[in-house]
Amino acid sequence: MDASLTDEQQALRDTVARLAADLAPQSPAGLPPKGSAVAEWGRLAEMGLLGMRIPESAGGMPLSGVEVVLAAEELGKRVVPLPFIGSAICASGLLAAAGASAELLESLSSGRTRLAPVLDRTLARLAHRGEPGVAWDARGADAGLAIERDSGRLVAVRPSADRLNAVDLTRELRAVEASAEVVDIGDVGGALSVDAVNRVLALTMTAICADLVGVMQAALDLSVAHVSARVQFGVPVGTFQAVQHMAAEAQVSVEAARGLAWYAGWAVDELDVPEALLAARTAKAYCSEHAREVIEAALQLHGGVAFTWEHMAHVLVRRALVGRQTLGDEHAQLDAITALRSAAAVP
Amino acid sequence: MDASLTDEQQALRDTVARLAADLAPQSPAGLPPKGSAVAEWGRLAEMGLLGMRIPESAGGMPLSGVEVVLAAEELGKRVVPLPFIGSAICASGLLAAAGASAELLESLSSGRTRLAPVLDRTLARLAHRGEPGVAWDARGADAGLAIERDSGRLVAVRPSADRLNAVDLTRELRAVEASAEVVDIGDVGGALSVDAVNRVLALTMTAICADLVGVMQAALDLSVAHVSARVQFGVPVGTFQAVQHMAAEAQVSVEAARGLAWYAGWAVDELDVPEALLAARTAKAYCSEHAREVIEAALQLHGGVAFTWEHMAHVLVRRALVGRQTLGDEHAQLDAITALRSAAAVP
Amino acid sequence: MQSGPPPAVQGCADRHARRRGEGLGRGARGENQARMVLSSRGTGAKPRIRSEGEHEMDFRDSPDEHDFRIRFRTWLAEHAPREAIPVEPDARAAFLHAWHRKLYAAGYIGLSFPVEYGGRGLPVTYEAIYNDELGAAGAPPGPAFGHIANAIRLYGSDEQKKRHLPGLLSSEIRWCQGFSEPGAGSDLANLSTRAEPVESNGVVASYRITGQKIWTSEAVWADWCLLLARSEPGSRRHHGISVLLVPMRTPGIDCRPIVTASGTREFAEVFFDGAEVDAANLLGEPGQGWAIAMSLLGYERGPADIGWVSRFARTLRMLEDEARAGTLRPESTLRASLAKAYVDLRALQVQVQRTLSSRKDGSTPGPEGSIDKLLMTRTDQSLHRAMMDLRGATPLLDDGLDLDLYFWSRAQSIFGGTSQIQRDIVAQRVLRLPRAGK
Amino acid sequence: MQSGPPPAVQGCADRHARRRGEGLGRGARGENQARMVLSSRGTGAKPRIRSEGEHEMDFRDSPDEHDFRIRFRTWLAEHAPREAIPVEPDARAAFLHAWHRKLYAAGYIGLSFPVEYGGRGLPVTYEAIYNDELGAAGAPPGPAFGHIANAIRLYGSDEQKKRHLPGLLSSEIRWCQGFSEPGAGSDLANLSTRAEPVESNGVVASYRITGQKIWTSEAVWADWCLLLARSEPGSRRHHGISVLLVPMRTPGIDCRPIVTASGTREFAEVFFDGAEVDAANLLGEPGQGWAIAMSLLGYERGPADIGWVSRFARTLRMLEDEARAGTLRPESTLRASLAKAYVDLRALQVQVQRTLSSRKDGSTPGPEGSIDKLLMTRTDQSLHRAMMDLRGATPLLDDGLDLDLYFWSRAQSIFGGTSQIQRDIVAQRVLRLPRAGK
Repeated sequence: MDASLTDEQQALRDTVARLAADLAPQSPAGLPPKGSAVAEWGRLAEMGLLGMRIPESAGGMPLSGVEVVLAAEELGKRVVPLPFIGSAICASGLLAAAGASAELLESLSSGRTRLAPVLDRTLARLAHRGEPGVAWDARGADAGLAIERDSGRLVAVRPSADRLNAVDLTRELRAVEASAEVVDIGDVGGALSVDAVNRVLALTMTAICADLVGVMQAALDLSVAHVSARVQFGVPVGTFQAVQHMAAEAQVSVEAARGLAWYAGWAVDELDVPEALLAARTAKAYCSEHAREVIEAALQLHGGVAFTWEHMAHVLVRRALVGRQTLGDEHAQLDAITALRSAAAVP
Repeated sequence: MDASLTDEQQALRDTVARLAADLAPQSPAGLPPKGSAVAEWGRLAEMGLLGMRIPESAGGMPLSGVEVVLAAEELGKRVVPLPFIGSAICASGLLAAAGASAELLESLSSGRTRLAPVLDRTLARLAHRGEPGVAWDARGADAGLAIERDSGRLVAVRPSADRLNAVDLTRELRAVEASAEVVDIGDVGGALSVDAVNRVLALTMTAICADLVGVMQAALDLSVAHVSARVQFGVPVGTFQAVQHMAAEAQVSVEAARGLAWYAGWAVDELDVPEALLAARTAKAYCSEHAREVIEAALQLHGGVAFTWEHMAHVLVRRALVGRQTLGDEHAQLDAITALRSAAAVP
Repeated sequence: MQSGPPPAVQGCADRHARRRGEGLGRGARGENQARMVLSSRGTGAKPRIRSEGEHEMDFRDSPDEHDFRIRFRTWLAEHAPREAIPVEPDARAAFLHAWHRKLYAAGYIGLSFPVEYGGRGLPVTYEAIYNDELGAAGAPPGPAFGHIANAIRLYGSDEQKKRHLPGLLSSEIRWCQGFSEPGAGSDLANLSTRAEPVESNGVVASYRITGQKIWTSEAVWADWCLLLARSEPGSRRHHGISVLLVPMRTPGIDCRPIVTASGTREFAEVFFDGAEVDAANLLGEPGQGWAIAMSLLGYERGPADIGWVSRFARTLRMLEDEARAGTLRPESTLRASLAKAYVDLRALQVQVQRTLSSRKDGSTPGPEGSIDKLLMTRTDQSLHRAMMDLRGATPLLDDGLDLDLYFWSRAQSIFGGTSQIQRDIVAQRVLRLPRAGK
Repeated sequence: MQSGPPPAVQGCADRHARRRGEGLGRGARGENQARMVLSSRGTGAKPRIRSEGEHEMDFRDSPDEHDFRIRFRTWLAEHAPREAIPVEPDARAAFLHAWHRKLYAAGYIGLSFPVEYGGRGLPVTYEAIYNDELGAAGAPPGPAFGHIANAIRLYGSDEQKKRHLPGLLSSEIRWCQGFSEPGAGSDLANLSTRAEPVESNGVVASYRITGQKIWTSEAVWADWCLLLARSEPGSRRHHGISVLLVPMRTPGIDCRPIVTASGTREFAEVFFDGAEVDAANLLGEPGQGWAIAMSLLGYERGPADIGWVSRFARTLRMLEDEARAGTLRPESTLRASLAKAYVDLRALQVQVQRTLSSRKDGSTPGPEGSIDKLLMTRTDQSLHRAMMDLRGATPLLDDGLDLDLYFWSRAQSIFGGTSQIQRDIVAQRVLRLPRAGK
């Protein structure tokens, strides 16, 4: 058993961190407008981040779930407004599992094509074609990716022209109507088994967990900097015990959330689907609950300034709220875990 | 609308407080052993506290639910080991509502007879005769009082000779077997309607709420005294902000809990049964949840010393834990309230 | 040895007997069914009637209170706007302003204020009824100026009260409150805005104001500002501070809206660059500013004084309707969350009733007000968390009122004094815990 | 302009490719089914095997670890006592003592300690496996002396290690730890127990100990005490403190049991009245006591070092069995509470795995250990609250182990340093927040 990162993994994390710092909006005013594709997508391709879940035979360079988690945390920490999870992890993962054409997969890993998974309107699960949905993490997406109810095959659909007024300012969500037009994006492969879909969903959930860990860490870092600098009553507010304890509790939550995300990232490539899914749901339950706790603590630690549009705090809050909900928050996960655990065989 | 006490009510509270201080165990070593009847029962009778819910025609001196609440809080605060709620409120209330003989009621109000309601083994509801139960608040009780399933009449039964090893050191609980012998205690009156039973239960629940408020207040008072006196790092620990904030939050809970208990005590005599019951359940949900929060905070505020047998803290914890559970803790009440509220007519 | 119960117990018993004799109270025998005529609605705020007369704990309305409640309820049913509150800031402000003027015109604002100053001269408990009904009707929020109005009522000269209160209560004249500064948030005593006395013939004729205020709500629409400033040059902490009533159109005042996290613009930064106001606009005495500020904050922290309770009741009522319609999420950990919100709201409502009852004699909020503020914050935050959870993706797909309410609920533990400050107050001034360094 | 991915990414990809080439990892195509043979049990601690060889993040057991796990599991199935742990204090202590000796004799204690001192010389991660299996088997808790043993391992002379560690690990010799005093709880540096150096021919020959210790666990059964005392007369705070290894049968030591809130008697007050010990019993250097104490507390706070994780797993496992049997309460707010406890426990287990992995190189716990302690406390307290809630009246009608576990869970935020102290440490030493007065 070894629950620590390798030197390469640490180096990968640092590399992605530098890229994320480059791509990070420095203030809410610096956020790309809704509908803007953000050209920096190519830089993720150059770094190999878009082919992480695409076979080498199709131009990808497979990396493990742990690396996905490390990259997603760094991108989340800088609220990078690019669809890494939606296109490079979820959509690419689904297409790779379905055996899509090398050409299509290569256009994803190279950054020429972006696809967004279509979730149902509760954001809780993948949508079937023909039901109203939401193209999730759809910035610059050429199409949404839904599942045909009968055949179990993937199908690309065109999101509605009207953009949703979703609360996340960094991750774009677009409406997909029940009558959404099918788009030809090439050979999307064959039918997906339930297991295959679940393994991709487990990794997607886990990547969202890592994104939430990044957001929590950013919220905590901002808070620590703020309370160290902000003076009231003649002292930095960070000297008050109530302030220190709030920050300390947030630190505990962030560490524990990170551990569960690492474990789930490892499990997705190493364990059977039911176990990988349990690991992902466990992480998602924890990260969803604690992401909200931590961002709420960060708002409190900042005081009034966090409630201004110009401050990054609300950008973090908004990303966390949508991340919580996507593929199920703690309420949904706990019910699912209850079902999984009570079905478990007892020796 | 006037939510404040009258001068008489304040005087009554002070009077009961003085009596309770007299009857209070000063330390765990001063607690009466299990099975001891505690002779001071007569002093409650002298003060009129045993006839609060018995008609004047039967030797009682009826007082309102608010007065019951005031008395119960003071007795709870001093963890007085006498069955005020069990015998004087619940059992007497049931018998009065059933139209029991004046002779029986008078023997209750004078303190000659003590009766304990029999609850089911989950402590959640009144037990029917013939099911295993618990005679609740049974110190010195001559018999337990259960309900005949078919007739809806009260029936006195004999608790088992074996005493339960219950955690509350002040309020005695005794097992009642399914085959418990029926005891003749005189004319117990006729059939009780569901409404009549529910009104008595509403008051009993409310009195337990008031008892919990008293326990919370005692826990907070002890904590404030301790942290003001205990010196660590060269200062009273009560100067630390983390300590102050824990105490302040406890104070908020105690005040809010007290308000809901007052309201429920008022409601039991003034509103229709469903509303009186909703008020009681609302108070019980709040008091059950916050009693635990407050006693846990008190343990923390005391540090190690609270975990010694000699300290009163665990006596408070034990009384609170059983009070929480009796007639339903917050989990039970919230489900019941959900049912009551969702059934409510909407204009 | 004593025989018979003590006088206090006997007194309570006599009263209880009288009450039952009068046919009041329901007791175990179900007396007096006829008086309970009105059906339950909203959050359980069933109107109840009690007899006038001697003081007695009674959560039921007196006949006069009951008449008022029914009149207001009937009026609301007819006049409360049914349309959604506009989202665009100016439209929103105009909409609410019109609503507040309408409420005043119908006689429902300033209930506990003296008639001579435009109020209704009613006991302070009527404010609770007003809050109940406003919330139960799902009406838009009422005006939130109780704290400013009470500061003027308590500290103003008769002339100031006559001049300002009627227009304030009627919403004809709009007010804002200039307290917080960039360097004085939780630490209000650190304020640095100066109001330099300008003497003429040896008397202070005016004050010249220089400095910056922040988080001034409604400042962009306000006609007047109740301003806290340092009037004694060189003074420190809570000494040498005064309150001035400042016309917002005074030259040298510049107002820049703050866009909030949810995109609204009800707050502003207000810059004072030598703005000069007449010395007659001093509220209270020179140097009395800190006392006035503390008194005002006591009201601002009150759940009823600026109408929070009614807003929560409105949200809960809407959620309960949605629950009945089956549109909320079904997860097991959410199933009891409305019952929980109901319990929390009832705790707050009863606390408000107790606090207002204790203020019937005209007393003003003390440090105990911080208990109410903390309780209100708990209720606000748990209610709006539950709202977000129960509505699931819906508020996330449409950035609007729900997110705004959620942000407000988080800000509840900051504005009017952070929860940390409130807990300090409760610990040190209510529980009398020792202070550090003393 | 760069072509191809950066070396770090390429490095990870190469490793991943190698791993898949070796038939390890399952990937989307379900390779390597054959290696996953063991069924799930307990709290999800499914044994997993990984290849030996280069370092790599892998929560699966190495083949050696796997063998150890299976061996221990098999042994536990046969040897773990099935009877309930006795409630009576002396019987309980004797029962556990016998169990600990049995565990040692079978080779399962002191796993990460050097062989020469009676340990097994295994990597520290074996402690996690031991904890997993002990908990999953529902076996009685193992010995909780890891912190004492590590202090002797790290600071003892070779002679002291050889003399004391084998007997300690085997439970032949029983130890207690004399730290807390009536006036030195959270503020340990305030300790006043004196160990006066007694010189003979100009060298310190012995120490004469006077003072009182409190909350000394297992003191009544202990043969030795690891004692913290002030050895430099007149010293203050954390200066001038030393650690002595004191035989409990030394004249001048009096031990009075403390009866706890749940009626148990595992703690004692220990009174020292001039008890004299040989100077050879000094651990480390004179004046090094504070450093040793901090190091020891780092271990005491570790969830694995004294076996807490396994106890929680045991409780959860029992509750899950009861849930399947349908004997727990059904209220909606309780329905997901075991799932919640499972999530919390997994968070703790993974945290322990990460912490132990970071200690594989022999490094000792730092201030980050306070994070683990706080996480453990959360898990402990929420788990045992859930236990009490789910079992309802049952633990209330029979004063016994459940109430004891509940009290222990509340004490978890006190012993080994209160949660307030832990949060101070995390804030100031991990997050580097400024300290008051600096």
